[in-house]
Amino acid sequence: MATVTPAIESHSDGHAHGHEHHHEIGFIKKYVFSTDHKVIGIQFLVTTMLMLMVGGALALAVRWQLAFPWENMPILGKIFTGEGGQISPEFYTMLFTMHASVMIFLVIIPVLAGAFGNFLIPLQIGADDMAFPIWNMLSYWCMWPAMACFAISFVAGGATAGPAAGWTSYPLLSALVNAAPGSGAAQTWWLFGLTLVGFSSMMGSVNYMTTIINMRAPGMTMFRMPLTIWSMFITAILQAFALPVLTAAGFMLVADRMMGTCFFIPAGIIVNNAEPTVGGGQPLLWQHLFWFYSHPAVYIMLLPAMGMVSDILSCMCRKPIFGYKPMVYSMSAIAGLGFIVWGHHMFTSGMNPALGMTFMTSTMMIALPSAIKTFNWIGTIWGGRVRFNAIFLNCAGFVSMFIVGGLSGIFMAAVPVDIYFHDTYFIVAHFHYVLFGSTLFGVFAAIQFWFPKMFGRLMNDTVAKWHFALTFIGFNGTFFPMHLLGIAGMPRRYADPYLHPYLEHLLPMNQFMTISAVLMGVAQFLLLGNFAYSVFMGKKTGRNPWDANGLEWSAPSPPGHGNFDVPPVCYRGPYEYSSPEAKAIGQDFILQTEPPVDASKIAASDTKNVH
Amino acid sequence: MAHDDHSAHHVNYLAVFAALCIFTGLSVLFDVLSFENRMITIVLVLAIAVAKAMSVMMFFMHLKFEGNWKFVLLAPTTILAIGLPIALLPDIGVKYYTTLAPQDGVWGAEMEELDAAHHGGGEHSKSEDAHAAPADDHKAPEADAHKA
Amino acid sequence: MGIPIPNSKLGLWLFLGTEIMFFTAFIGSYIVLRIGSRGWPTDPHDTHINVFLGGLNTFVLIVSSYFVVVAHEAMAQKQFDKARKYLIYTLGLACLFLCIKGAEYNGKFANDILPGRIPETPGQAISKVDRQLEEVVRERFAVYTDAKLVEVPEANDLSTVNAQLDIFSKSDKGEPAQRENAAADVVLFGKWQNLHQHIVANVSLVEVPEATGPQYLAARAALAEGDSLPPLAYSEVETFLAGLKADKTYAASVSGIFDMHPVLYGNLFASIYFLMTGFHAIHVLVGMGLFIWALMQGSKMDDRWTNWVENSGLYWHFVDLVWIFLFPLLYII
Amino acid sequence: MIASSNGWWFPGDAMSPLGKRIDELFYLILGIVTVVFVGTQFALGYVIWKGATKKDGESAEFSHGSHSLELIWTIVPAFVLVFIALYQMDVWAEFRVQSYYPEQTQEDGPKFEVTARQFEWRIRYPEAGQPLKNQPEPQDLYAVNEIHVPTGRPVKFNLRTDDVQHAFFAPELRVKQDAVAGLIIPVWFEIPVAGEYQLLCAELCGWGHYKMRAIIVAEPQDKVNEYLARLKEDQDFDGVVKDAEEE
Ligand code: HEA
Ligand code: HEA
Ligand code: CUA
Ligand SMILES: [Cu+2]
Repeated sequence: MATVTPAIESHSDGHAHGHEHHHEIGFIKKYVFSTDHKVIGIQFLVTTMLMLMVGGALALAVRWQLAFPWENMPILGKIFTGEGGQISPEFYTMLFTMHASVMIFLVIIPVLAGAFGNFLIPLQIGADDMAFPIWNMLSYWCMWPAMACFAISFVAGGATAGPAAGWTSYPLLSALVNAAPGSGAAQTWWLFGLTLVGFSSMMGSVNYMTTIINMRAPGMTMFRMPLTIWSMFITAILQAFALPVLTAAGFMLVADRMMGTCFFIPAGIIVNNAEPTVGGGQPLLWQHLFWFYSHPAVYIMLLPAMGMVSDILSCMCRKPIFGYKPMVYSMSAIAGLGFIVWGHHMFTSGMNPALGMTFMTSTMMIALPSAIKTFNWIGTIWGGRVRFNAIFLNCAGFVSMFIVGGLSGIFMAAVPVDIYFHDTYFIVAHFHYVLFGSTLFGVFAAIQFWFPKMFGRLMNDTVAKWHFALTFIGFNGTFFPMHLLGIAGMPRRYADPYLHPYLEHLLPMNQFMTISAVLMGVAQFLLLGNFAYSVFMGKKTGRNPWDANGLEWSAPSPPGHGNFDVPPVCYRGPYEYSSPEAKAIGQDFILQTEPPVDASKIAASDTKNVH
Repeated sequence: MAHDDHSAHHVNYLAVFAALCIFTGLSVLFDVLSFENRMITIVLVLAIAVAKAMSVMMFFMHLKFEGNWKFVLLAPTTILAIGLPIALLPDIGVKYYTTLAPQDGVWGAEMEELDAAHHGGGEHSKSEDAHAAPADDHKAPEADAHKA
Repeated sequence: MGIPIPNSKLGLWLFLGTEIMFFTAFIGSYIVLRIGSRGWPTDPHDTHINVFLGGLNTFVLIVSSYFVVVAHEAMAQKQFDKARKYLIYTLGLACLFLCIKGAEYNGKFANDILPGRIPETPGQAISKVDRQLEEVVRERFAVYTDAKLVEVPEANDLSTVNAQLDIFSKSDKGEPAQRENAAADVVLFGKWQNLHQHIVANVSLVEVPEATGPQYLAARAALAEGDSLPPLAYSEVETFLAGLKADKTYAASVSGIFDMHPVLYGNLFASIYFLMTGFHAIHVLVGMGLFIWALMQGSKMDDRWTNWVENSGLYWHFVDLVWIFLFPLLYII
Repeated sequence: MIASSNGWWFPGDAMSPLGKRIDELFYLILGIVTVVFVGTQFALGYVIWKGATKKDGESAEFSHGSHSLELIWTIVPAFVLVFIALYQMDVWAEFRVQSYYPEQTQEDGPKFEVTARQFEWRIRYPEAGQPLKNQPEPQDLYAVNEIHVPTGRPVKFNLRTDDVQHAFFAPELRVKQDAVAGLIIPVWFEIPVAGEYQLLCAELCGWGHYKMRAIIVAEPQDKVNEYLARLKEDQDFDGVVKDAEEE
């Protein structure tokens, strides 16, 4: 615990009132503008789940166009276009741009860092709250203006022309206001939204780092922290050091668009018969700065899920995590290497070929720590006593899908192969496998695993199993064929690939994928329904429904203000499942807060348990 | 308490302050002197900037008296801060492909004439500046540079 | 568990880490863009950069940094009044810094050293003069139209302006002074039209001097097929502009037209200059906000504010640090 | 297998020698990856099955990991990855490093210039016998969305864009290169067999990105010359003759 409580921190009032005073905090303060990390975490969780729906609806619209090009889209089409529902090419561009922006900036990043980071960090390290609760609250409320900006960008460019430069928003398409319908106000609002999301993440990350460094419970040394905390810590570092670069680049792009500067605009470019540009900048600079953030960002979108899955797997297999320290080191290695591989997105971009070789080598190397983690997960399950519930299934799905997604990354890391694969559906397959296949399955597992801690109730396992099965089938049905599309040479971001004769025969496959995507979409309602139902009507549980070890399980479910009824002290690592110590007290788990068990007792139980 | 520790270290802030002022004076001086080789000025001026930065961080920001966390915190940022420009250099700085910026290409000849005419020829070395290899870019416009 | 510094200070240092990366992106882009540009405006005539003002500003920030340290020292020794005094000094210096900065910006605005507006080639310089002159002409003309002395030409077509004004200057409408001005303006408008036509036709001002409208077209038509006049040269326009400014009848109207010397990579320079100093200035403002907040506590600024002063001081030093690098990078190199 | 029989595989065999090498690399990686994939998925399935079928009373093994295993599964993949990384360097060099381009392209110089713009490809050939200049020359020949190249020899050309970023993507040739505003990027390929090949745009360039379609016509050199001659004729034709007849 922090030994100092600096004056300018504002959570002093939290302790002054005891639990009995809770009802005095008004509804608004308690549930809306709350500074309590748990409430903020749950706010983030609910918001991102809704945003998943929005992003998914956009994805389905994309899929509709690919399966039934230029045909009126039922339901969604009418909502989106307000007309018959035909998707115009510029509308299609906007659809995938917003789909990706919503999914990445409003779903994946906030659900990992915002929802679980917030909820779990103080609980798992035994703190009563975050270091800066007010900043924490602001980081959530920054999401709303961001969402508003994204929403405005939907409509700012006229009926069907939203931001049209993809989520990567490469200049000059994004830098020149007349480059495309939607490159005008819509793109600007999109950039504002991006910047606001950036502020939110930045506030969050500084907060997390401070909390993890300074507010751990007594005995919670760095190497006794659960891997979730490690992953959140490393993610926060990545955010803190990579994000400002994107923010700066975003400001430069906004300035290019609105103030006549020319960081990314070379001279003499004529777009849409406008006057030639004056300038002297270089468009490639944006790509470098963008990927300098966005490559680390893909690990920001993965590491926390890796951490949480490690925790959950270990618990569900009743076995210590295989290779705790290698897991920590490999996450650090991923983070470190993650800073020097960004160029693999630019192999064909006309960058200096010498850089291509460098980036290719470092990209290959980043597969190593991922390999270590993968094998360690398998090692963790190996010899464990698996509890075969939906939570475990989602974790196993995570590992399995991560392998697929990671391995397709190897093809693209090979520069010559990437010459062919760049900007084809092979890439799209790759990142949906890592983003949806891994991260979201990890998140599904995490939601169900920590649900009892959030609400004191359990989610329904049968429904969850159905959700998993349908999602898994739908997911693979949607995205596995994308590899084949990529190999067949279908470029991404095409509103109508079938215009090209050599892609015509891919239509049936695309239709199959779309049907699978709808299946997957429908399956998400099971998750939402299960979640909503269980919040109010789920089976009530006690503090530790999973017989897990972490500090959070020694707190009440749901934890009150200030989290712990007894200030926790940590005595051991987080993964001591089935240890001799645990067996000595007749369990297969032993809470981190459990004082050390007598050596004699252990010896006694050891002889009893001899095989 | 943390900050009580620092107060124990008595830094002569005035001396640091004086040093900073002298450094600033030096950089202006180097600029006014404008050495034959522009590189010398650049190196000197940047070295001074680093020295100034170091003294501000060490004494004003008390880093000299902080624990080892300062290295953990500052090492990655420093590496990244130096590494980013270095990594961008081969691509943005040194151009591997031909560029067709009108400034370098089409307009080049035009500019040369212009500069000769505008500055009565030779008075400025600017026209060379514009077209010489990048390495020569920083040749000083000696004669009346920075008259303000 | 943790490290022996308060959360707020740790948080602030981490935040400074992110700030370092933020400015790294700017400074790094500047460095690589500059190395990647063949040529860079270093001549103070072009850039309107003033090393001495920059140096002075560096000095101002260093002094303020010093005062912040002493203020924190005073806080630690519980001499709150002293601390308040030093904070006020710091605040004053911050204002001074912004004023000097403002003066510098003003110098750039006055010379139109603004991103996107700097001609980089003779051609651009020429058309810029044309555009500015057109603005002047429209402005002057508006004086007469607003006073209902002449009729507004259709669709703002300026080609009939001359004739209209000419008639007015010889009529007995308006004041005598206005009529006199009108006579001068007729000449000015003629000059602009002359220039404009040369630009449009890309022919030399020298060869067909002072030919406007129909005369000009006639001169052009008189050329045998295949003949062409030498193209408009930058130096001609330069002399033309100098001539305009020298003529006292309308010098006042055209004095605002900027020296059009083309500046190679001037736009990129201006972009970078304004972006970096601008974001630095925003940071200065934030820092000032922090101090003002503390000072607003008045006598309530006691022990509990020591951390605040220390942290805002750290932030202030960082702002100083950034300037320490911006100064040589922007002003000297 | 199912895939290739349904045409769900590469758009035909690679038509350029470099493309063939890219395909070979792809198959090599595919081989390695398939082994890894099958191995890891089976391992995963196996451990789950063993773990889920433990009998009552049987408890999980207690182990914090194994140092030697950890080493093995670091070093083995490391070797594999380093091998892949090194093995492909020269293909990359040949494709992009200008000094590694085939000698013939160095001698010939660029044959033509492709300029991408929203949403078409413009091709500029130099006058017969003249080298290609970076700036348009009065005698240059122009074509839109159709490139004629000689078969059987490496052809180099300059890639540019007039406006936003585009990418030159010829799937059958396995060539892809972005066209970046302000840069002139030399690209080369070689087509041994005469025929028509697809050219697409692979970098998002606006609403019409999907329809930037063009063809590359590979034919013997004399046919190309004929084509250029025809182009020249068309271009020099100033309409005067026709007008005169009409009047
Ligand atoms: C969570 C997100 C995530 C993750 C984890 C990854 C992980 C990896 N990615 Fe991916 N990537 C994206 C998200 C992600 N990526 C996104 C969103 C894009 C597209 C952006 C856009 O353009 O819109 C992209 C694009 C992308 C490209 C650019 C393609 C292009 O546009 O041309 C490349 C190229 O190298 C690449 C490579 C890799 C590699 C090598 C890994 C590695 O980290 C994977 C390592 C894992 C394994 C290899 C599997 C496990 C290991 C073993 C089982 C061991 C044995 C293996 C071997 C011996 C081979 N990715
Ligand atoms: C975390 C990130 C993430 C996630 C989860 C997804 C999820 C999905 N994505 Fe997406 N995708 C990206 C990130 C992500 N994507 C990115 C970064 C791009 C690149 C964009 C670019 O090129 O710039 C991309 C691009 C992309 C494309 C390529 C577009 C193109 O290049 O032309 C396609 C095409 O099929 C696609 C499909 C899908 C589908 C079917 C899902 C499905 O998994 C979605 C499943 C979920 C649901 C379906 C939700 C259920 C909700 C409903 C059913 C609600 C209906 C609701 C109402 C009517 C209110 N995505
Ligand atoms: Cu051109 Cu896409
Ligand atoms: Cu990447």
